[in-house]
Amino acid sequence: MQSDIVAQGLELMLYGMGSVVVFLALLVVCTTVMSTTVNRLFPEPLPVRRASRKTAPVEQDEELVAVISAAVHQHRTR
Amino acid sequence: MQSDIVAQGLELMLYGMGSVVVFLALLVVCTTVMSTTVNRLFPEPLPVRRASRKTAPVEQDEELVAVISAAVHQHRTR
Amino acid sequence: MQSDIVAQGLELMLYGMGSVVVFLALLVVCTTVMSTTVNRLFPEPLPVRRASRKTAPVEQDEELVAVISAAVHQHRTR
Amino acid sequence: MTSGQCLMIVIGLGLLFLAIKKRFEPLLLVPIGFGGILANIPGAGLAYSAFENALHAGDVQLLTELASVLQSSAEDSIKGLVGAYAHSDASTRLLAEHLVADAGYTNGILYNFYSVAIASGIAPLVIFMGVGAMTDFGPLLANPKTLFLGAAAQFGIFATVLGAVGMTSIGWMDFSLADAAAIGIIGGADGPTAIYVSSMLAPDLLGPIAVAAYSYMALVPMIQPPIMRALTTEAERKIEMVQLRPVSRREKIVFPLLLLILVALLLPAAAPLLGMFCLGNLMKESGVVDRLSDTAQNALINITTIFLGLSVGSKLVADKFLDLNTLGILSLGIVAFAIGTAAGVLIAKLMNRFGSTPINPLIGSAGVSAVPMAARVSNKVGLESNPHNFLLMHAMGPNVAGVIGSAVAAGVMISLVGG
Amino acid sequence: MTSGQCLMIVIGLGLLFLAIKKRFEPLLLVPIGFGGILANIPGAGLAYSAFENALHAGDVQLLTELASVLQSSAEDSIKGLVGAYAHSDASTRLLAEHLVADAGYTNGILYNFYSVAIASGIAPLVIFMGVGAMTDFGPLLANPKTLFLGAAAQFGIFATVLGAVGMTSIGWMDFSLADAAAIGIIGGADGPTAIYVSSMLAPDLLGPIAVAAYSYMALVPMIQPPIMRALTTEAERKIEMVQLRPVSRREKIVFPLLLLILVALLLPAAAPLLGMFCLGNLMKESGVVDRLSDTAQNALINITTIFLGLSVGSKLVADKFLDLNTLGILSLGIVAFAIGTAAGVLIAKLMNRFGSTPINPLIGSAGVSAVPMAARVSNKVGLESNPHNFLLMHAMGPNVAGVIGSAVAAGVMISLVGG
Amino acid sequence: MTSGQCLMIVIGLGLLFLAIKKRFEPLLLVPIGFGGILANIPGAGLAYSAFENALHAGDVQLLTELASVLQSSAEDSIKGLVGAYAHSDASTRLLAEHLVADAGYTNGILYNFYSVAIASGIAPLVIFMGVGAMTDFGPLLANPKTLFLGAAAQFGIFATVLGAVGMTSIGWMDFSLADAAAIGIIGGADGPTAIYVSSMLAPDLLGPIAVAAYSYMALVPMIQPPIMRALTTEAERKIEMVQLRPVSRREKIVFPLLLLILVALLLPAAAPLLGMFCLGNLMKESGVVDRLSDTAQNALINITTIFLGLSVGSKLVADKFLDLNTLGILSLGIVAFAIGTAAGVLIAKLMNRFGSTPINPLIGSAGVSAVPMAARVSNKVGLESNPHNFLLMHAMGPNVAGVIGSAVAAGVMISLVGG
Ligand code: NA
Ligand code: NA
Ligand code: NA
Repeated sequence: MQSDIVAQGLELMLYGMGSVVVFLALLVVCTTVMSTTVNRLFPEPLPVRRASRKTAPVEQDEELVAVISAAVHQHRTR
Repeated sequence: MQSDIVAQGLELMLYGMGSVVVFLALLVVCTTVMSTTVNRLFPEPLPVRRASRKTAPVEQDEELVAVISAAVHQHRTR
Repeated sequence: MQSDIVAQGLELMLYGMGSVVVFLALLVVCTTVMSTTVNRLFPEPLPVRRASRKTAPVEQDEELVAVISAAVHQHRTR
Repeated sequence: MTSGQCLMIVIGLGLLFLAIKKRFEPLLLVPIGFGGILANIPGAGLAYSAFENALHAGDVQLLTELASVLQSSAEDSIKGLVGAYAHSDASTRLLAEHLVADAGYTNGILYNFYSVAIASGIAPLVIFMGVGAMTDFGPLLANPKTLFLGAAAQFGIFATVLGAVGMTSIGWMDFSLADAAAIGIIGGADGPTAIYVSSMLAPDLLGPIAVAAYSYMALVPMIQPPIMRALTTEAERKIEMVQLRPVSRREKIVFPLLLLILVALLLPAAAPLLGMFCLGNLMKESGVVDRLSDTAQNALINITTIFLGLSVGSKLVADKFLDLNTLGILSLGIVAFAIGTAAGVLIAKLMNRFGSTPINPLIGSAGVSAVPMAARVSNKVGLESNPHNFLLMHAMGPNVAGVIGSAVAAGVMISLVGG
Repeated sequence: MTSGQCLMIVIGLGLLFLAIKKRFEPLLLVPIGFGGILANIPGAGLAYSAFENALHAGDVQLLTELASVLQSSAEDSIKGLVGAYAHSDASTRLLAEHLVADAGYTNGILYNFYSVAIASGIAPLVIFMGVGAMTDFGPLLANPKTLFLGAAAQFGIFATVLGAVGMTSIGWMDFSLADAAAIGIIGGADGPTAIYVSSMLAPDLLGPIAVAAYSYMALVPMIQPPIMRALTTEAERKIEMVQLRPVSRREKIVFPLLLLILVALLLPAAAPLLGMFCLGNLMKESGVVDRLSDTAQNALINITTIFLGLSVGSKLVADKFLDLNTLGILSLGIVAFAIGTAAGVLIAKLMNRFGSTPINPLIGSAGVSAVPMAARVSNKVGLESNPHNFLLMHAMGPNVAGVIGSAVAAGVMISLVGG
Repeated sequence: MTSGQCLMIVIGLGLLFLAIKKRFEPLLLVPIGFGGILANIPGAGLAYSAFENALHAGDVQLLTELASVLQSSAEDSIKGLVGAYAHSDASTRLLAEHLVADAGYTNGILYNFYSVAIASGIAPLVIFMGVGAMTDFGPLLANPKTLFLGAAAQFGIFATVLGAVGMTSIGWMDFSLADAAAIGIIGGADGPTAIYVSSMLAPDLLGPIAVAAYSYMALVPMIQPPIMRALTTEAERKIEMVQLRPVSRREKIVFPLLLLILVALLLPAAAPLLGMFCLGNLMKESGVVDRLSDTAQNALINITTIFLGLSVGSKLVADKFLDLNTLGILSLGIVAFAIGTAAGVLIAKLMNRFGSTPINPLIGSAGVSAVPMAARVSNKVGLESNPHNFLLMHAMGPNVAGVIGSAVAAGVMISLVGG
């Protein structure tokens, strides 16, 4: 019975590790296919919009920082 | 039995729609009476205060915007 | 039985009030010991750091306010 | 995987597509669609009770034991045992549950969500409280007559009840009166109300009813304009309305209490829904519990929405959803919306004829509720005829009146049919 | 509608008026008052269990069956059956519940809220955790002797217990020792503690106890000053106290753990209340779990407050609240506050006489807790006598000590009476 | 106080010290450590069920009655009665619970938290949803091959299972296969997954398993670097990887759905965990339900974390935690981490040899998950060899792949062992 549980453990290891590898391998394949399909059928209309959405505030922030630091500079050198 | 359920449905429609109309009509009457009473007994002490509370930050914001845009302008035309 | 409940109430009062006082007296002792120990073994390395952490944003804020009010002043007196 | 499960997963993906790509009520349709997919994962049993999971996965011995406990013949199919279970009394059910628990079967996670969130009635009520805390009754208080438009649009509800029983009487469908009442509420254009009513009157139909309610609410900008244009003349659509009077804070505080008292006196069956709605609104307008009002409008309603959506999704399990009745519900639902819209517009025209102050009949369609979509539709159609005529605030009156109206209709249904 | 229900709705509106207009502890009194109105809506049964709803609405046949299950005579009134149910053992109650469930009766929504939030003890504990996360023990750690003031003010609790049993012994009221203990806790001036204790010792009295506790906490600025002025001389009120030493972060982190260990060793019955309080405080002071501390102070405590308030409101149902005992509780409660205030001031005078560092006796009244109201009252009364004497920080010590003190008193009560 | 309780309180304080002073996963270890202290307060019984509380505090008569109900001999020890209770069928348990309830015993508050948060499975799933809403699959989508590294690192899980059954077979420990599976999951370096699996497969071991999982996750920066350095050459550690391609929003939206569909088709037992994870991620990436996504990442996950931590703490009660098995679990856990790290690095080396694009083997260690700690460790060790080589984004791929990998492993375990 004690060697039995070791046998069960071995089986669990083989079957379990096998399942994990097979599942993730399949996921690699599907993901690659999906990415190719998506990028071919809908060539990046969104990343750009998103980028602009993202960069807009950054630019504003930079501008604000520039303005404020200019003002600070002015304020200090007065 | 099949015409029975239609009769029940008709009854539900008449009674239900009636209830909705009567209830909301009563609500119209009560609301009108309530508004008149409230506005007569306590003539608008609060709306003014609220308005001032609301406009204060807006003014501040406007001022801030004015200041910052002035600074931006100055910064750009330098 | 009615005087019984009064006796129980008295007992509850004496025992309860006693427990509260004893517990809090013990807490006074333990707290005092704890504070002495902590302050002797680890003489205030943290309050300072904390203070600096706290004051930093305040200073920044003050600076910002100074800058902005200067800009406002400039903006108004133009 | 059965073909039914496969189809339901495709439907779930379709709902997600509509929610994400077409922005159809995404707050609800994302969790509903996702829950629908989870519910149909073969072998996972996420949407089933422990009893149903035992029936699907149990061995012959357990099934025989269950059949004997339920005094059903052992040859019964799963459906037969489910039916026997549903018609047993509480102690027999408890006995069956013990057998199932001892055999190691547990409720699926979506089933648990459904029990806690919907079967108890809590989730729709909490959402209604949050909606109350987001509602501004100002336009309604400035022009209380618009409550009649909110009443008129509920005609869609009751006409649909008649339609459902009619379909049953000619044999197309098989709806009970309670089913018909729950289906009608789709016409109220109010998600939580529809879910609350159908969880009480027709839990088996909750899936299609909720999906229909939210889908058609998202379709309001497509469903309503043709009806509105067909029933009004160009001159009517150009009517400009007098500006709304300012409403004092006191009026806004007293109104939810007034509504609560009226409900208490006249319509106790609507008390849970309208009570929570009024509580949310009072928390907002009183201005003294902003912490609670903010939480009701944000963390609490968001948490509840996630679990409500998943719970509704649990009712999209194939063997319950894929049914002729679902088609009936979907078609009756859109009719309900159309009739409600028409009734609102027509009553607005009537009020315009007999009243002194002009009413643009386009705001009548906002009485179906679907806040604030229907009011925006009124505004948009109005602007087509008169680019300087902003009807939005005027339409908000009937719009929130429609919420009250359908909650009242829900109370009437529950008290008449659910008793 | 019975006259009792009508009166209770008026009382609910009165509580809302006090909360909104007079700002009496609005965070609790808005949901409590609103819940009180909901609980008394005739025919809605929102505050009743399924069993009580069946008794109120059931037909003769069901009542006869219930009476036979409960081995009560069929002629019994509703009150009789409720009593028989309460005294049955668990399996009989289960049987009765099955009968009622099969007949289609369900728990009211407020009853469900009460079961989940209060009967389980969870809501007061979660609120106590949030309060802990908002509490700064700095002033207490800088001057630990102020803990004695927090102890002294708890005398109000125990004097009130004596008052309650005294009223019972002379026949004015009918309180058990457990009832008396729960009533006394009103004098602790701490809402969640009062609710927690009375949910355990006297659930039937929870409504009036909670209402009294929160109302009198709001009245602290009116109740305390006359007592404080009467018991102190002008010279005493002018006493300036030495500035508090700075307290290190380490001390603040260790203190909640020290308190927890003391509770664990000496007073396990206070462990739930003080444990959650210390957890909240540790989360705040440790500085490593700001996410959790923020949530405990905001979303979580707000959500819990809404449901706690509605649950307390469910105990304002007319046939349970309108009782001579309620008047007794209300009058005993205010006496408890007064005695606690007096005891705090007097012990502060005593400490002043025998101690080396000067103590302004006005900070003694802050020992009743009612954080931070009582500390502000100390400060205000002090400023009247000496406009440069700011007592606020000094009074925060006894103020938070009072929270600990009444939680300790609660633990003593539960272990002595509840066992 | 028993010496065991005393020791456990010291251990609880030790966990708090590690969490607060050493910043070991404080979000979980603060509530776990605090809960551990609360659970061991003598006489308070906060972590016990009503039944256990009755056994510890009940009089002889009650114990005799319970023994007769459970058909156990009256002389049985407490342990004997607990065992008899655990092996009784559901109706006998119900009977015993009635007896206990009638005698006035109630569940401890931590026991209630455990039942609601963990035994139901809800808390780990809700946390997984929140983690999903915080996860960016961008780096994984840019380089899907890194999924293999996430798979490789799960070897630690299964090697540990073998270790646990091996220890049992040579008689050092006494673990069942289900216990071994639950212990192995520690190697997944993922707290909620470990708690979810052990609540299903080995609830008795949940305390040590959760403590081990979170402690070793905090120790990742100490455990991994020596292994990584030992298995790689300086040249390998210097490998620079090609920059990741930008990933479109559409891909990010489709990926969680793709993963969900694969799980639905192949591994239904992993559907609850990965389903909730995908839902959270979809809510974030879809961009149409930001309200829900924000709540899932903040209020909801924080509330759940507090109660999850306290619930885990309830399993640190002395008579369950202080056991030889706990030592076995702690030592197996660290071995699991080490093997997982090594497997990740070795497979990365292998992929590097046979693949076309260069892979720095240091990112292999990130496959154990422990997001984002393990990825940061990869980056830091990489910078030691090449100060211009930033591996962080490259390591995020295997890092999130490790989350998926251990959830898949969890599903396999549950379906193989739990059935
Ligand atoms: Na409506
Ligand atoms: Na107090
Ligand atoms: Na992992």
